Amino acid sequence: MFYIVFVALLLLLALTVEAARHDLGRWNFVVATSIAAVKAVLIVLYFMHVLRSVQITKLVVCVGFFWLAILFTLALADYWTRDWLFVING
Amino acid sequence: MIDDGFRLFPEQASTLAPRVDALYFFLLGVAVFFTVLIAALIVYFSIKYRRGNTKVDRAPSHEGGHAFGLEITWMVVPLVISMTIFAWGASLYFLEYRPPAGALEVRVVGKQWMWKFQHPDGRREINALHVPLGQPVKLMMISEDVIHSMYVPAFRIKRDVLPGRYSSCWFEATRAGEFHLFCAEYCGTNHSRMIGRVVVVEPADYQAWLGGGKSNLPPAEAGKRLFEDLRCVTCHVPLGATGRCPPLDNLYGHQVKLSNGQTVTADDDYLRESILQPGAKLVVGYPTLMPSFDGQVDEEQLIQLLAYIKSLARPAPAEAPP
Amino acid sequence: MAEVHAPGTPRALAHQFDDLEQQHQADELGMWLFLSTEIMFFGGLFLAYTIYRTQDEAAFAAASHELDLFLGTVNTVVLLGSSLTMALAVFAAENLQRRKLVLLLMATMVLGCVFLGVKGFEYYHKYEHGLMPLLGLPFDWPGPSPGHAEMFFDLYFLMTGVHALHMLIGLGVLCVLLIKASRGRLLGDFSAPVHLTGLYWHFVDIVWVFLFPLLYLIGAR
Amino acid sequence: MTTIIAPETAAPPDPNQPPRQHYLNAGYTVRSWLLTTDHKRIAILFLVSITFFFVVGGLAATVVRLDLMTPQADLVQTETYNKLFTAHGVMMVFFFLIPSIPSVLGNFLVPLMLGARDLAFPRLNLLSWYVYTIGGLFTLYAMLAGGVDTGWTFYTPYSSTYSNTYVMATAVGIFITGFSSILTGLNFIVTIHKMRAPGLTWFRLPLFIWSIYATSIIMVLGTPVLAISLLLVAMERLLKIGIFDPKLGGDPILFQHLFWFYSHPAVYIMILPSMGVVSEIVPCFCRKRPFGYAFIGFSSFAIAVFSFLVWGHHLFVSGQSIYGGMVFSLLSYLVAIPSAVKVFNWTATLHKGSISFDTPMLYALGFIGLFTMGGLTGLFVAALAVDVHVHDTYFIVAHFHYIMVGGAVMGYLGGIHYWWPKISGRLYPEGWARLSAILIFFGFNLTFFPQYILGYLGMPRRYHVYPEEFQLLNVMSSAGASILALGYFFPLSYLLWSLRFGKIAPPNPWRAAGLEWQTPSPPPTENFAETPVVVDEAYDYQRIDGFAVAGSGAAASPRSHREESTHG
Ligand code: HEA
Ligand code: HEA
Ligand code: HEC
Ligand code: CUA
Ligand SMILES: [Cu+2]
Repeated sequence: MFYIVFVALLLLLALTVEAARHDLGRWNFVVATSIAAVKAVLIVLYFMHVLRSVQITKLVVCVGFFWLAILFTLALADYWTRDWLFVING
Repeated sequence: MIDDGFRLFPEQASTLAPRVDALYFFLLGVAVFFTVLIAALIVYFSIKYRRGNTKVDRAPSHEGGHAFGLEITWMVVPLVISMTIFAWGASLYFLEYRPPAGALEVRVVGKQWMWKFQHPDGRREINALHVPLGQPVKLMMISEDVIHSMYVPAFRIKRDVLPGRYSSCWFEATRAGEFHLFCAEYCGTNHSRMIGRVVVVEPADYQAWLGGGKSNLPPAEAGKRLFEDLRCVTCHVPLGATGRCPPLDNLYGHQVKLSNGQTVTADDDYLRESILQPGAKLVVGYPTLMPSFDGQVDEEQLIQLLAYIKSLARPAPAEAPP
Repeated sequence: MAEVHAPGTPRALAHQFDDLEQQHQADELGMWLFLSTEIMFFGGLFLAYTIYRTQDEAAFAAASHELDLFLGTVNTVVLLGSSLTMALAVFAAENLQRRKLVLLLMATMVLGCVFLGVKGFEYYHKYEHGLMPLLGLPFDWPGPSPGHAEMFFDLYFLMTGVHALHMLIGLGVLCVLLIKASRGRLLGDFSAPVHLTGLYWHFVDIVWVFLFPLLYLIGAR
Repeated sequence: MTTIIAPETAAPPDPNQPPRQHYLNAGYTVRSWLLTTDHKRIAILFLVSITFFFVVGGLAATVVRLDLMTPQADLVQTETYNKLFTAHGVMMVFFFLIPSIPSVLGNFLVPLMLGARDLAFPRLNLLSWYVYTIGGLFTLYAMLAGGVDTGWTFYTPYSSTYSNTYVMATAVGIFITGFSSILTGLNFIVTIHKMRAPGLTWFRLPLFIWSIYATSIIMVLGTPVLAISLLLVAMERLLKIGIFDPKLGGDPILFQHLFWFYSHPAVYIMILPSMGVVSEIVPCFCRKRPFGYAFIGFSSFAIAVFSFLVWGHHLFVSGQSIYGGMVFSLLSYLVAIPSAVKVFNWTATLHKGSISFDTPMLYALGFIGLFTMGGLTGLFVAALAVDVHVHDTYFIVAHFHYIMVGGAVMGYLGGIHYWWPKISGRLYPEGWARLSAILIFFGFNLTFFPQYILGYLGMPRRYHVYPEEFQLLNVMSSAGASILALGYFFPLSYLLWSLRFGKIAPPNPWRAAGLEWQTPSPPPTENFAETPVVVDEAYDYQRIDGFAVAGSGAAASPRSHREESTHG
């Protein structure tokens, strides 16, 4: 199993490097982070065998990433709306 | 002179002040109500159910469904009250930070530990701000070093003054007189001495005061001079486009297409960045030709350049008078 | 974390627990809680990165292209490989395979060191090219927006530096494990430290999995 | 000591028997303390250290208050003044209040309340104390070597570039101490999940445990973000890089986001444990089950989760997008609801209770009142337009002292008194204790109520010199502060006194429910002779008091079956 995961990770790595050779506009960013996320999930589930862990461990993993999402969402909520006022206000 | 008698409530000297105070009194009402409620209940229960009192009935009441209703009540009632406060506060906030069109624009530079002001006609002053009565005044502010905060308690306004970015606030004075002006954001040793006064005078007196000082060029005029002195004119002709450079007239407040596909609004911060870091946001279709003027112009000169560029602009569509 | 139940004592079970099952679950939960703090710790850096990158995508792309994609890719392979050996080491420890455990721990450490070596080489390269805006070193940026490019390199060194620090700590712990393993410990019921270190090591790997595309693969190359 | 000590529980010490072994006399060497892994001893280590930092922070506050008696700068120089309030804030927040209840009472009580022999990771627990101490010494060094003048909020770019004081050392000190918080929180979560005694289901847990659990969530998930933001400031200074430097396109407000992402939840780290203490004390001195157990419990969780969604309310005037401001204001009101739930439930618990007014209860009632006042002014400052006026004025100072001193410190003192017999095996002098509780209450209000008025008048905080018209209110505040200091001086003295001269405490002087009272005072090193089995809910005061409760508090206490099982 570990070997299969490892090969999958290498393939994903090749994919992401290849994708970076093409100009996909802002999709470059999306593709690169999505692939990274898939890799991370593989590592978490198999190498760190969260798949086999008890419920509470799974919960902690999810909570960790959920909190990260809170940090990003609310902080970016500020940055992305900063110049709205100007548009309305002139 | 600033009225420095003892008082328990601040003066109201701007159009905003009574409105903020109204919300404050509402909040005070809510707070007093709940404080008194809780305190009264504690005292009442403490007396009635004190250990020594053998006569009182302590048989457990049928909690359960009844208690659940109570719990819901004291969640919903505070929720409703607080949503009211939120909506009220938010609408005022929106008002506070949205200067009305046509406000008198005073430019403010904060630095450790003084306030520098420049009026639209060019007159400067330090640690004092003269403004006309009954006329909206917008402050366009930036800091040369750390974060400061412009605070005039009698007007109930405050806004942080940031390095590297413009911020603004506005007020309309309703009472002539002198009022405190404080720096409210801690900015180092003499933070508490970074104070001044706002002098509200009749509009006619304001005009007279403007005339009284030694004459400075209005910012837009000074900006025009700078525009020539700094050789901006070699590339940018004041009106219209050359082949090499984008036009600067009709720029402020409009949408600009960038080379990376994004669109931004040409606001103060954008113009400032275009001068200091021209490569950061390239206008689509133009080369990275413009040199950076970082270090060659200070904040006050930047403000003047901006004033000039803004003066070239025809009003943006959204800026149409209300 | 890892040294918490380092079996200096012959008993696998610490006095406060009732049975090994409870102890094992507690260990694992504790480690994951620790890792969730690490998520938030790196999260702050990633947030800073995201915000500054969106401010000036072009400068970040240009700066990113100064990084050596080949070395970056090699390093990713190396680190993924070390994750594999680490996972296998945990498996070996649980299944009482002492020799295998020792070898796999060694392999993990070697790969980890290779990673750090390559990283060090990259740092040196940047230093030589005046792209190391630390400690007041000169920073020559020919392209536009030198400010934002400098910010990219600040972030690059911070993020990879903090990551490398985590690697170093991991290597230190692995070193201790290796010594113990070679003395025939850490097997079976005593394998918890290997397991926990494994979790940590994989986590550090995951951080790199994100760092690599975010630092090396901005825009089209 | 009071009416509720049933005489038969206070077994007279038998002079012929060798003294009972307990955690305090298990060893007398320094080594036996510094290398202990016993959670109870570690709690004592923490108690000593945080008391030290409280006194240091309090002395700084004393000088601040003395200086503010006059509008001019006459007592200390302005540089010194700025260093003093920074030292005060840093010491009080990071080295006193955040560790206070979790590290002292939490450490001591969590295993006892759970019926466990120790925390899940005893060595980590000891490490937590060492880490805390090292961080504290670092910071103390910074304070003594030259001080820091950034305020406890370390706003950039002042802290990262302009200040030439000991910012690095302080940041590193707090960074290190952060690990202590993380380790403690982590330990509690694992312990609460995995080490509850048989039969101790979630809904039988004491509410103190719920609140400590919620606190731990915040410690674990919030602290690392503080760590990274301080690390960034330190790196900016050390490596001369410019993460927050506007010249490189850096944004000083990003620091504020990162800082408050931790520091807002951190204010709930400070208050939640106190709420837990109050939830223990009120039922005990009302002799009845808390009203709305589940609601109090879940509101702790709600506070912990919501607390992470509101940090931007510290940035209303900072240049944050006004839309961001609105979101954060809205969310701030949501976090007020669970606090309201708690206040109402405690008050309702008094209904039909059999209330006595021993010192812990006085503190608990004081807590409820002052927390309510502080919390309600939280509504003022969460209201966007009002905050624009009162932000960074003494209104804020009053708001948070009402909650942190009037609320959290009161709760802490209440808890210390409540569990003092358990911790020390001695009773404290009740008369003195009541007197100082009342003194603190009045001194406190005199100190901080005038600050609300000052704040709305517009006196900015962190001001060494201020306009003359504010003097009268400032003098009142300083006068209150001296009463307050006296009020704190008493407990410090008589608690120490009681260690030697206090009456021997019985296992359960309050006839309280809860596993911690089912073992002797002070508890033996292994906590319980045998693992207790729990068969009913917490706070079963009816059973303890027998059924003839109505009116007569002094009803004889039939031994609960729990007691029997542990004294076997
Ligand atoms: C233990 C500490 C603690 C706690 C618990 C709180 C609780 C709250 N705080 Fe406070 N706060 C601080 C410590 C704390 N705060 C500190 C230290 C600062 C300043 C930091 C600095 O700048 O140095 C600060 C600053 C601060 C600000 C920023 C002000 C500024 O700088 O401009 C705001 C803004 O929203 C705020 C809001 C709140 C709110 C809404 C709550 C709520 O959680 C309160 C909820 C409680 C109640 C509401 C009372 C009980 C309810 C009832 C009796 C029922 C009635 C209720 C309703 C009608 C809703 N606080
Ligand atoms: C847990 C938190 C906590 C606690 C307990 C306190 C306790 C006190 N604080 Fe506060 N305070 C803060 C947290 C806290 N504070 C924070 C975070 C700030 C913001 C800092 C910043 O702006 O960066 C602040 C700021 C602050 C200011 C504003 C300074 C300014 O903005 O310029 C003031 C002014 O009055 C003040 C006063 C006090 C007083 C009088 C006490 C008293 O309650 C203290 C009483 C305690 C003692 C006196 C020590 C124990 C007593 C004895 C050992 C007896 C013997 C002593 C004597 C006889 C003197 N504090
Ligand atoms: C060497 C030529 C050159 C000089 C000198 C120069 N500029 Fe520019 N400027 C350009 C070019 C080319 C662009 C378009 C590319 C870009 O956005 O950077 C530009 C863009 C701008 C923009 C953004 C315009 C838009 O449509 O968004 C502003 C504002 C500006 N310049 C102001 C100035 C000012 C003020 C000065 C003098 C202090 C100056 N420029 C000097 C070449 C120059
Ligand atoms: Cu400027 Cu404070
Ligand atoms: Cu807050």
